[in-house]
Amino acid sequence: MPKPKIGFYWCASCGGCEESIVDVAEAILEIAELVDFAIWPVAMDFKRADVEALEDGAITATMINGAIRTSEQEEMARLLRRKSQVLIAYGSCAHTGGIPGLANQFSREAVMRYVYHDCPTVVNPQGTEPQTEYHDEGRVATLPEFRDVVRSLDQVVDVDYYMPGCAPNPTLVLAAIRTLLSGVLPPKGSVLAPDIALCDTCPRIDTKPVDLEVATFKRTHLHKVDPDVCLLTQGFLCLGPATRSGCGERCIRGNMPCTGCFGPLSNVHDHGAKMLSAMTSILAAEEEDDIDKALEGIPDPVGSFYRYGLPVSMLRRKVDLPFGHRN
Amino acid sequence: MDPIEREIRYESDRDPTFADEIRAMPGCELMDRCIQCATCSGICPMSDAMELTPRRIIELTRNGFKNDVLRANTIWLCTSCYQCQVECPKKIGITDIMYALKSKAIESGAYGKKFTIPILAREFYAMVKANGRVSESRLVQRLFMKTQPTRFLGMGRLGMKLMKTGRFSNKVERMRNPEGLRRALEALPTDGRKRS
Amino acid sequence: MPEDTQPRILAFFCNWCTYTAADLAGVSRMKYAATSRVVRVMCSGRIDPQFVLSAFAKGADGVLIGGCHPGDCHYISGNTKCLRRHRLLKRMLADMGIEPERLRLEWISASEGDRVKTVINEMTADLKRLGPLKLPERCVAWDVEAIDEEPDHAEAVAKEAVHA
Amino acid sequence: MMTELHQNGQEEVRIGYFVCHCGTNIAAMIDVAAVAEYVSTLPNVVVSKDYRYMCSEAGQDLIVQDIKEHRLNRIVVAACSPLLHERTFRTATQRGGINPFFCHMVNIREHGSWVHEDRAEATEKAKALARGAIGRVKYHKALEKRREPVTPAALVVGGGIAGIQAALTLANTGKKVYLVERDPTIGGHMAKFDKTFPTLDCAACILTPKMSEVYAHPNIVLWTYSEVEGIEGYVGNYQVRVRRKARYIDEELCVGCLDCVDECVFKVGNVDDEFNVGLSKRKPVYMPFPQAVPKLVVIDPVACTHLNGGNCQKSCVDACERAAINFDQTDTIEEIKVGAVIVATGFKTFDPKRKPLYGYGKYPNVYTALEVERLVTSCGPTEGEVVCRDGRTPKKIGIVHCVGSRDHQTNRWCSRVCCMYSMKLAHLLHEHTGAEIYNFYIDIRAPGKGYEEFYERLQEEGNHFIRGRVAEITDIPKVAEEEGMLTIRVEDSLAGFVRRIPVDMVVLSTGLEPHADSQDVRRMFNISCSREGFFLERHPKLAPVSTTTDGVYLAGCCQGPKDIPDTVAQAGAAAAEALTLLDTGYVEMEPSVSVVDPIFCSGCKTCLNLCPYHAITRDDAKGVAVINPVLCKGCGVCVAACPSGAITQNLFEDREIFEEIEEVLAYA
Amino acid sequence: MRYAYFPGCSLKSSGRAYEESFLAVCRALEIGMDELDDWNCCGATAYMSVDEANSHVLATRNLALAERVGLDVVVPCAGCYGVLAKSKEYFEKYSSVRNAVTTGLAAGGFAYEGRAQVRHPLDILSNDLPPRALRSKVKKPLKGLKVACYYGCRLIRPVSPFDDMHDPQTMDGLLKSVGARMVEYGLKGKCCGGSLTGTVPEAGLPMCYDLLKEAHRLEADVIATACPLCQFNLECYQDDIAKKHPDLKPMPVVYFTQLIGVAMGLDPKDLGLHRQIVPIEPLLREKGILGGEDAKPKAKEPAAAGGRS
Repeated sequence: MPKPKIGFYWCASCGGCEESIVDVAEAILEIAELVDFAIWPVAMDFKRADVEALEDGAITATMINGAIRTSEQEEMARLLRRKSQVLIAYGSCAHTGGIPGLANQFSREAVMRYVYHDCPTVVNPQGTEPQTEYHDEGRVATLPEFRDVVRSLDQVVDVDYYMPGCAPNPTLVLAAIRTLLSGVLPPKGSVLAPDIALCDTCPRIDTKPVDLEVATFKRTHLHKVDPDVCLLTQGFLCLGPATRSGCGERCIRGNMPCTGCFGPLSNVHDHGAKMLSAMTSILAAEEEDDIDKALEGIPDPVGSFYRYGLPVSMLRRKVDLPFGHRN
Repeated sequence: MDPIEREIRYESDRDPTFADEIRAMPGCELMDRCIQCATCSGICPMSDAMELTPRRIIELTRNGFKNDVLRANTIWLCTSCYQCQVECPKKIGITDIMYALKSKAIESGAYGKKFTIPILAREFYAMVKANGRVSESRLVQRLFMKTQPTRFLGMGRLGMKLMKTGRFSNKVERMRNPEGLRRALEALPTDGRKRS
Repeated sequence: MPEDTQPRILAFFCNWCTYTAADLAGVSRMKYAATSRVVRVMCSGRIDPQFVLSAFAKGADGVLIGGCHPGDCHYISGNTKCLRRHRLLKRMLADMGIEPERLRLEWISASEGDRVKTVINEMTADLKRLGPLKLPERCVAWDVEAIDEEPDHAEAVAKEAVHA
Repeated sequence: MMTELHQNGQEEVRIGYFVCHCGTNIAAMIDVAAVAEYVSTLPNVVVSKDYRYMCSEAGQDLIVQDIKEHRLNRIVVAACSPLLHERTFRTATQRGGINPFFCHMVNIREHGSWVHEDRAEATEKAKALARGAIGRVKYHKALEKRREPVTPAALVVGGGIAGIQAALTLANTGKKVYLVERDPTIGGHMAKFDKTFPTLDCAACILTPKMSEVYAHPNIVLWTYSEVEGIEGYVGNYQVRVRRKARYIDEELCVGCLDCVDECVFKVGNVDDEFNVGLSKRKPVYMPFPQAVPKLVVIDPVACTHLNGGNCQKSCVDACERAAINFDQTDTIEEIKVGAVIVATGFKTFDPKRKPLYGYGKYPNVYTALEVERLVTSCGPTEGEVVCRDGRTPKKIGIVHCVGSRDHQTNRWCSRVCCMYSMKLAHLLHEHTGAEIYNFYIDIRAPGKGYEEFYERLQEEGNHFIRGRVAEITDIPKVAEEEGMLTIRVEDSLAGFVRRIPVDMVVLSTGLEPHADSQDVRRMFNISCSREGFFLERHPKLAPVSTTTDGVYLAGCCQGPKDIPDTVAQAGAAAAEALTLLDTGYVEMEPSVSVVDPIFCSGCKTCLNLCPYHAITRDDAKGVAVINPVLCKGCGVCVAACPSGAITQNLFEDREIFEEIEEVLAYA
Repeated sequence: MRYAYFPGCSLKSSGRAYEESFLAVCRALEIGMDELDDWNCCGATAYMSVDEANSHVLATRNLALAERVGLDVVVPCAGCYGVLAKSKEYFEKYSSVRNAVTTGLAAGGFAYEGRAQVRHPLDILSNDLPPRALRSKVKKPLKGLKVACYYGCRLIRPVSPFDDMHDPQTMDGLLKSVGARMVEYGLKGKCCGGSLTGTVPEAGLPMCYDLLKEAHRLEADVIATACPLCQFNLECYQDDIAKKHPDLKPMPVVYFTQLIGVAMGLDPKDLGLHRQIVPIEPLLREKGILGGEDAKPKAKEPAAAGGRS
């Protein structure tokens, strides 16, 4: 019986998810034994034509990481959807839009202007910007289109499972691959991580007082962080209470507050709004101006609460940004 | 006995817009809250000499009896001491209403030829328009000439004393350049009201 | 649909104070714009910021939260929690391009029926000036971009959505 | 998207929608037929009809029949405010055979037809609200009203006529009553009155029997010179802390013989006698008034030399054969459990110093009405002989109505009783002194039974009634007759001219206003108060003696100015309302409490400190939060804050509210 | 301490003594008073009856001048003070007044945003001076002088930002701190008849008579006022009133600033004492306040700047 085919592909991503697969260390050999790789651009030289040559559903499972920003990424996502039985949104970018999703706060022009003109380190006297077509003596070079909106994978194609995390940690990756290969699949649409928040397994939970109250939110780079005491109790914005566990509390063990990369629990409709509600409710301040003073420690609520999930939030994008035109 | 005049008022005696005109003036908008409690008449120092007490003036004004209101001497005896406005339990601007009625009376000329108070007001107005300031002595002279020449002669003794103590000067008080003020005072639309 | 021109306000009223005040406004036959849709909650502290975002996402042009005056809360301090959430939510919405007039928090006690009338009329006027938010239509337009087959279709829908 | 909404099991949802005409109240402004027609097209809707009076028997029967006939398992009624008839329609739903909480109300009258002027828009709004309700109601679960036992005892705060009447009515039904009064004696303001209008029967004759009945009543625990310090708990289960101020007298031993008062070092009173409103002095050890209940003396720590650290031979101690005086007594705190509270804290009179033009405090012969009550009563400081402060017996007296009332500078409201007690005082003063009495009024308000007749009687007695609000009282004479007199300048608005009336004595009929500490009292009992500061009843017509807080009732002038007949009637009503609570023995609590789902709770402790009722604790073994349903009041604060969405509030679940939002806005 | 100073028309003629004494007292207390450049008449009680909207423009122009020099404006004459204070309040309270004033002033090249405050000498001497500043300057306390302080209407009505509307005490307080004894003057806030004493004397003069009679009844030596119109009515018509009420004895009527000046030992000439119709100097000399030994004119102090127009 031919070995099942596995595919990896990356869209608007930083490559961290690709590395996390290799992080399983020697176990990669065990996987290599069991499967064939149909496509893995970062590691193997597969071309798009090779994938198109396969019949539909030839690939047992494809893990796509990275958000969808360009037309090419949309095409590849649709192509791999057709070609795969199981499509997994791998990592925060594919799962909830990830860090690239934060660009939904800026218009396409603003992004272009900054990257190709205003950025202090860019030297671009001619002011060239990427064009979708370029003619040079009869020859035409094309580039994919740079869309206005960053979207998560499931906003473009139908997704079977989600592997949360920025990037997902090796233990969960291995567990996922083994369950996939075992053929006993969880219900469609499941998030392949425990449906319980970090505090459940956080080593510092006992240092968290019963009469929890935050006087004012503090920035981690301005204060000394006590390595033993619950970070939220110290006044740092730790989003552990509102984020799925399964990551092994690696940030907290690194003495930094959780930033919510594993995404919301299943009962939550909008991760950012829920985090905001939880974190502000426990403030000690009662009057309006005291509350505002205590919240000065959260200068950028969108950045803090939608760090990995702006595209899948209810508002999705800064509402007054222009869209729908060709460059 | 004087010849019988009808005292009854028909609705046609009412001026329908009169109340609204007064109500539109700043300070006069709360007229309708009046419960006719008569505190204003009680506190008004001049009410013992008034043909219509302030309370009746408010009642007649809000019902539009323009002629009755403007013919009475009440509005002229009001020295704008504001006691009624301060004591009114319903915070009605009674003194502001009296001022509004005075300007209505001057506008419609509803007063006797020789009646001193409106004449003083118009003389005052004219002098401010001309010089931007008022010269008291000249104002008093012009007033008495126009209304009660005999009384002016009687004031002679007082006049002498004032002159001796330097409190009566014939100098015309005038602004350096009343131009700016004159333009300011003409800027507002007079909406047809006579400003004589 | 006459509905289009009128802004739509989703109002979360606390049962003990603002909802009762709105009833009082009704009993006193006060008149105000028919633009508000009231969702009753037991306390303004029950209003989850997710409800506010959901209201905007599902097409509301404005959200009004009504609660008891500080010190009057039937549950002692529910309104204080509401105020804490509101202060940061207001800032976050501003960062997401939603004008401040679209989310309003008002403390209205059970005897202030006229306040309900004034606030709703004021908010209706503000929202008429700002124009409709139309978030559902914008979302559709944002996703249309992905369907490559008919680019001009994408443009048409986008235009229509925004300038409707 | 990826969140799974918990479907409500597989049971098919069959909704019945009923929109009410409410006569023309709704139908006049909302096209109810069109709404019913539209709703019939919505999913899960089996029955959709409009009816003229849904809350009538026939309307309710309609629901019952339709449930049976069409096997309905959800009911939506679009009519008036749920605060009014939610209970009615839930009972009807239950009579139809399904759980009452499968019924949901939509408010299209108070929030709809009554407040909108555009029929089309009001109808659109009704359709949108209907669609929201239809969406929401499918998630409703079967719930049971929780029953909590009720402590069969009541607390009555305030020992005036209102508190006395309420306490007696309750105690006579066998219930235990704690009556707490701030002053050393009960009786309140009424004890200070001589006669009462309109029948002129003597206040003491009708009050003192009730006071002694209270003292003797086996079911009433009477705590005077005491104040409520704190109250915790909820309807049926209030824990109350009462501070019993030290009397420095042993209540068991003292028999009120007043020997100690006679022997006190102060031969003459050294402080103002509060009971006689300052007209006379009293000693540091005193009995408020002869018929005081309880019949005990009390030592005033402020006035007593010994208690102020001075040295005094304490002749009072020697004088008391029963050694009842005990200077070491300290305040004690009593803890009691009660099921209901009746707040009857009464009123205070307006301080006429706030109207300086009336000259109270500047001219000696200007009195307040309460002072005159004490002057004319036989057991008053002057034994009923009306003598002014400057010694003269008044021959002409002016009574000024509406002092402080109907006045935007001070109190905007009419205090309702001043016209009547002014007439009563006019009668008594005329009777005692034969003086000529002038009443200066704005409007004579004599609405009660026998009140107009009393007014007629006063007129026939020759009292002058001058319609005009007194602006100013002065002692500066303008004409000879005004020498040495107080002149009242007023416009006799019926005659149409201003008059100056010289009088010997002026009585200021001061209005009624809330106590200075009414805000603190209101916060303690968690009730709200109107803009003026009077406590707010739940509904002026439908629930005039209860408050928005279950188990707390109002009686007497603390709810608004009223005369004694109304106060006694209201006290009886408050007692009856409290009785229904105490007698049923249990109270049905709304099931809208919150519940933690241990599967999703990460034990993150966010919710624990948010609950003002300390209803949430953490089970450290399992590492999850647990809500005590008895303490939970169902505010939902923890639900909105729970970062995992692990807490749900019955009747206000997240999925229900999200669905309502989506459907209301999906309409158009 | 520096203020803009609005004299008003009366202080340049019948009320010159008020201006002289006020400026003398301010100089002695080192309070800077810069007369508003090219001020205009406030409109008093007359202008308002003719043209209500423009009366506010007229009054507020002076406030615009004060705003231009960035100082609060001090208005000694109670009449002018009442008009300016009321215009300022109605400017803030009524949009119709605000629009009229803004358009009117703009046409005249002026602008007023409501920053300049309207103050009165009684206010700044009672509240702005350091506590013992006035008392320390007293050389001749007014011992034995019984004063009836008369406030009149416009100082305390319809707006009364610095004193109690029903029982004003600032003038009493100031004169008490310079040694005078006060009488309980019940009519301190009653009207003096205003312009009626001139236009309708049979209605106006009885008002003055009541005030004078009450002062005599309380055995006051002098009535102190803060308004040139009240001073004129009470002092100059005493002869007319005496025709109808022969029992009326002469009663000196002065400005409170004159009394303060006397207590500070300033030159009577600078205080305009010589401008009295009913003389005050004999009374003061009799009380030993204007001392016998320096009854002769003292060596002239440096010519008093300003004030003398």
